[in-house]
Amino acid sequence: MIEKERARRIYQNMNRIRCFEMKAVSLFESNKLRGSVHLYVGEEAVAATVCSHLSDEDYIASTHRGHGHCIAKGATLDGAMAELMGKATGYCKGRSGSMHIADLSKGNLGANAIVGGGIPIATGAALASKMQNNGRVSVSFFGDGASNEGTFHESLNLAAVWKLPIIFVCENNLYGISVPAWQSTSVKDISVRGAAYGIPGVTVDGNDVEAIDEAFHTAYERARSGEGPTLIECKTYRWLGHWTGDPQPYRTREEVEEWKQKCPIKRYRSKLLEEGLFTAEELEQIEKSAQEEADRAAEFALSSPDPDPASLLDDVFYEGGDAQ
Amino acid sequence: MIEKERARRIYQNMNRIRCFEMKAVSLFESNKLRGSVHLYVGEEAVAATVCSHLSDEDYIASTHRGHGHCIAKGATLDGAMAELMGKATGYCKGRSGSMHIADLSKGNLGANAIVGGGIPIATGAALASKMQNNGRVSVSFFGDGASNEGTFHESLNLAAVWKLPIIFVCENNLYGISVPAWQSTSVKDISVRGAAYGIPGVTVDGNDVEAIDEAFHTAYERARSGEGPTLIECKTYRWLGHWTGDPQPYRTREEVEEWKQKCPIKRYRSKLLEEGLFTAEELEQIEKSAQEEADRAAEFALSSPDPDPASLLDDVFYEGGDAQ
Amino acid sequence: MSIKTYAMAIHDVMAEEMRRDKRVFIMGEDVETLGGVFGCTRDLYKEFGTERVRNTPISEAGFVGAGIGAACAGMRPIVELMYMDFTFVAMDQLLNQAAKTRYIFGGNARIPLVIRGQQGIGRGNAATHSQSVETFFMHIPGLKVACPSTPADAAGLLRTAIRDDNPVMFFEHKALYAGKGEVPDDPDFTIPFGKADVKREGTDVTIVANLLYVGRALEAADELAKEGISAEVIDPRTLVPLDMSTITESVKKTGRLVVVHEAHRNAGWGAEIASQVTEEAFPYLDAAPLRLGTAACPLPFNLELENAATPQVADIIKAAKTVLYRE
Amino acid sequence: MSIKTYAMAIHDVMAEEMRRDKRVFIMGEDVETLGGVFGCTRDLYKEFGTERVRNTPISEAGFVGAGIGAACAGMRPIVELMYMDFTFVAMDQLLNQAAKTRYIFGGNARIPLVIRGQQGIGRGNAATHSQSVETFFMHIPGLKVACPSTPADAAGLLRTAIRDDNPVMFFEHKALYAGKGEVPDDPDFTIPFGKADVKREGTDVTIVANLLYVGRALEAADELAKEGISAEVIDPRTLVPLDMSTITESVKKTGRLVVVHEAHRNAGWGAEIASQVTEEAFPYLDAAPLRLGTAACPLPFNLELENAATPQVADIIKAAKTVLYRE
Ligand SMILES: Cc1ncc(C[n+]2csc(CCOP(=O)(O)OP(=O)(O)O)c2C)c(N)n1
Ligand SMILES: Cc1ncc(C[n+]2csc(CCOP(=O)(O)OP(=O)(O)O)c2C)c(N)n1
Ligand SMILES: [Mg+2]
Ligand SMILES: [Mg+2]
Repeated sequence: MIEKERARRIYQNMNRIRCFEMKAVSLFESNKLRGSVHLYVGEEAVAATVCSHLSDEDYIASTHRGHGHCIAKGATLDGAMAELMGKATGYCKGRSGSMHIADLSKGNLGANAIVGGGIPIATGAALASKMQNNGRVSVSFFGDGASNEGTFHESLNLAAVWKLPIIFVCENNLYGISVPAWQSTSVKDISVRGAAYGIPGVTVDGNDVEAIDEAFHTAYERARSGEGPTLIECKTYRWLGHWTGDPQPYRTREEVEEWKQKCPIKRYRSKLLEEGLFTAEELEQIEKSAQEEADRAAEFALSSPDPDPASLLDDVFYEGGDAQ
Repeated sequence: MIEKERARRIYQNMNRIRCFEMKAVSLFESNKLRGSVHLYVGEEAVAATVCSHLSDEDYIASTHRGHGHCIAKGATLDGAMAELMGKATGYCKGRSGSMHIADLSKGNLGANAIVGGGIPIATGAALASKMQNNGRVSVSFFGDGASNEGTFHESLNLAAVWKLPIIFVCENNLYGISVPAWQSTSVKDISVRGAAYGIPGVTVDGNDVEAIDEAFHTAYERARSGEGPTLIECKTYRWLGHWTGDPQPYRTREEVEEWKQKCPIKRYRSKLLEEGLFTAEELEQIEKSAQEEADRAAEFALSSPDPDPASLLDDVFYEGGDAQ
Repeated sequence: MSIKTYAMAIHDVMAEEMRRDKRVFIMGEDVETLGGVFGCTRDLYKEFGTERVRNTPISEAGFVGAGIGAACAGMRPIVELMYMDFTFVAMDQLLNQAAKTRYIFGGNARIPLVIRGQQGIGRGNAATHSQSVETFFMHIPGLKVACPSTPADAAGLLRTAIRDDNPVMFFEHKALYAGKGEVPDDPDFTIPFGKADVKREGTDVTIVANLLYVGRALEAADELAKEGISAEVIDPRTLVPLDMSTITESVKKTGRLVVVHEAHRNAGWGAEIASQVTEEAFPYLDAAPLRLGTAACPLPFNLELENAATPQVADIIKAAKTVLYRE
Repeated sequence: MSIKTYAMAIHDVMAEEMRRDKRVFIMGEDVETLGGVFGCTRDLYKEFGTERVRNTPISEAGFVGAGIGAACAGMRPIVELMYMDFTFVAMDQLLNQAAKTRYIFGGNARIPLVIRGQQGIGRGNAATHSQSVETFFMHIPGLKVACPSTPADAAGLLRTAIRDDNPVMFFEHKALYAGKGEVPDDPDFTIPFGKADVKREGTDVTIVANLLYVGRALEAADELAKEGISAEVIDPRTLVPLDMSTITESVKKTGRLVVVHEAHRNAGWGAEIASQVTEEAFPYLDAAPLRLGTAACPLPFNLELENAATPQVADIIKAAKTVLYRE
């Protein structure tokens, strides 16, 4: 059983992510928000549970589907929503949008719009932690589709030979856009690929907070004790289209409905009530405040200014000298 | 036991490769030959045995260490040596040298100076064979070091999901230049990586013709019958430096000596005599004519003209129209 | 003639060529049931099956390389890259393998391979999904480079690309897909590579542009006309081979050159054109050629910033006036 | 001052900087016991251990990306690429990740990362191991680009690169490694980026060259002097940032420009220099700027062909005379 404070954080973050994303959808649909926005709805258990183990000093590298990781790793919904809307008050001053959102101050090395692009970067952060012997751990999130990119292979091998403190978390939501995993990925359980690097590989139900928690706990301890990386595959499902307006010819309505029945938030809610860790009122309070926070974030973002076009060429390079 | 004619071809080709390479070394040392020349001495059993199964219609894609594959796949020593010397009579008109030597007329898709660069190309040739349903098989040769490149991963996954008629032959000579496999490669037996693609992976003694033959035979049948790829790892050893003049600080003289005792040619020679398949005289004849062929090739190359500088811009593009 | 969108023109040529030649096939991410993220392969799998309209794993180096191998082995693959920015993950297969194979094999290989996909701004895709990367493929020899700006050019150039026995990089533009235009119905309609298109004749200044910027250059020319300035607008259509003579002749006539592209200005292909024109028509030049291109920063997500980063019609007008000393 | 080879200058600066700052470390293929294929890290592992002089698997995208991550997390990695041609297998990590991260993170990241290695002709390495690829990194913004032509420049620029808080592409040349020259002993000797070096003053023609071609340009200048032609030779030393004012001022004085580099001529960085000079100094130009670079074919193995493909001293002389109308 997960400790109460962490359980609260997990449940809070799942709800914050869900509310944030549904808000983003409605802003998109009313043309207040544009661009490529990849939604995490249905997969919240993974980010919320994994990040509940991490401190601000630990690193994550995320994906094109990055809001969930960003929020769970400590972002405010205000800054995140403002970034999605390209506002000056966003985490990246409106330059990154949804696909590249990052908050380095919380150890988030960024969403990454290049599939597989963030895996080597997370690996490098883990290398730094090992060399600095500072006990920090890195988590590399990526999808089932990404596990077929060369960077996946190169990074897992590097991390394994160097015994780096990193956990590779594959969010297998059964599709890469329209391509079902069976059509693109030569193994049913991506976790078996751990064997190719001599590291543990484990598959868990990615909609089950406690299953993720257990697997991640083991991997985290392994990483911290210098034994090296672990590959954890979380089987889950993306409820919404790959993009807003995706006609989704590649899957049936029934399949989607079935997975909605497996809602990770509802599921954990029942669990928490069952365990008697929280009362229904407490949980409703959490849900309500998540919703309020998302509403406020939308207002914040809507009322925020655009970046000044005169700032266009700022920050291409750091202008200071040697940082030492 | 291997059929007599194929056994002869294997023994011949091992000797042809050895004599060719030793000749190249001596030409290099007398400044008649320049550039990057990566020698295959000690590893001849792999190319000779694998290619003994292939017809001119089957494809191979080779590596920077490509003379052995080129010769075993049917190249004349004349054309190969002329190419190493950059002569107009070489397989590639002197443009490729050792590192990119190719002979498409024999199904050799080329040496490839980019480590891992040829693996996707061999995979594509296999895709063509499958689509054309012509029964051809592809072989992708690569080293232990190359098995850590992203292209290895992407190609094996592609070949597995598409069930392509291809055999991936990893020549594990224990080093990638100076880096021992244990330092760069997260698994002891690279063949275990087959599991990451749901395909068979097998490790054999790469200095043992019959062991290679058996594994390759199975893989070849599997490929031909539409069941898809196999990964075969051949453990072997490079006798000479990675380049001529390599100081080899990364390995001991003893280690090299030990492996020279395991000479694949001597070993197969004993085997053939033991089995009574050939007489000593017959084998000596094969050895002698290999040597003569190499000597003649050197003369041929030495007396061949350089390409005409006026041809510099020829062949960048094919100038004809639609090939149909 | 039929009226088609740019996307449909591409779609139809692929279908026609696949009907004509069974060696032609398509592979790429999401090309099957989804019909490609931009719809260029919509429903093709229904007619041609999923062997010839083949979904790939997300493994660009792998399947670009597979395209090379398949081309060497007698097929004529069309490889779709969802965004041409993803050439970066397949760069070795493109620049070291596809581009060089024929030459370094002594001419003993033909690689009838088309790598096509879209690039550019227009959908708020930000830094890694909005780049214009055609210049790279001009710098390293061995690949042909086509950049259609209209539905007809898309059709004619794509058919030429598919029938060419060399590797062709085919750059579409996301913001052009929905645009409509007339496309010849002739199933053999091709546009030869290396033949620039004079989109508008003029006498005062030559404007060279490609892809999205052909339209913007034409808009600028309309505005300039109102002020009595006659601009000639040229679309090179292919950068390799490059029809310099049409451009140079034009500048000999006008004495002034502006090149505008969405690729970054710095070391972009405009510099090559400007340099060649200067070399070949120096005595005719009344002003230094000017180049416009994307600013020296990654493309920002925010739309105002994106506009500030990329050349606008007003910038083209201003550049034209500058070379005419009318400012 | 000490006399050092170019390779030793690089070696020593890395050693000194690793002593000075424990965040600095080296990773790359064969950098440990072998000391790098070109000897630049020889024996460094003995002093600094194999954690800080770290052999990598042959996984360039992986370890270049790891360099980015390590830099974000407080280290200052020096990543050696054995050949800069191998940037192609790591291009996404270089151009989409390293180059863009700071900007798209709203300035909230620093990436003190040096990617160094050698390129160019000189060892018969043929098409995939002899290219000069610096132009690519000038086109996509976000990376600094240094190209030292002497041991002192190698030392001074590399120290600047290591101390810079931005990603730097550091291009060495294989044919320069054995060359010797004076190098200051000052452990803080740096050469600022963005400051061209006038290697030789002259009044008749400006020749801009980098890496191996600085020496060839100087040879050409010697020959030209014999014929009474006074050539000014300028090495830009860094392409990003680029010291255009030194070049433009020179051309304002001489009225003539030749740019010569080993990168392919077509869409090479010489076009950018020629274009900028034309834009900024048009009234001063007495002739069209000329550019020399490698021909539009892959680099052939055969030495005579390689020579035919690359600019020779005689070609530089000829170009200088052409812009002086002395031919
Ligand atoms: C290198 C690269 N190739 C392709 C794409 C286009 N693309 C964006 S998301 C996506 C699917 C990714 O699938 P997966 O890794 O399973 O993540 P999911 O979207 O399912 O979360 C693709 C193909 C990309 N962004 N980068
Ligand atoms: C992409 C790439 N990286 C690095 C190199 C440099 N290189 C040439 S051979 C070699 C070692 C290859 O090792 P392995 O694959 O084991 O083959 P072997 O040389 O042992 O036969 C390396 C690193 C290269 N040619 N290409
Ligand atoms: Mg997925
Ligand atoms: Mg090896």
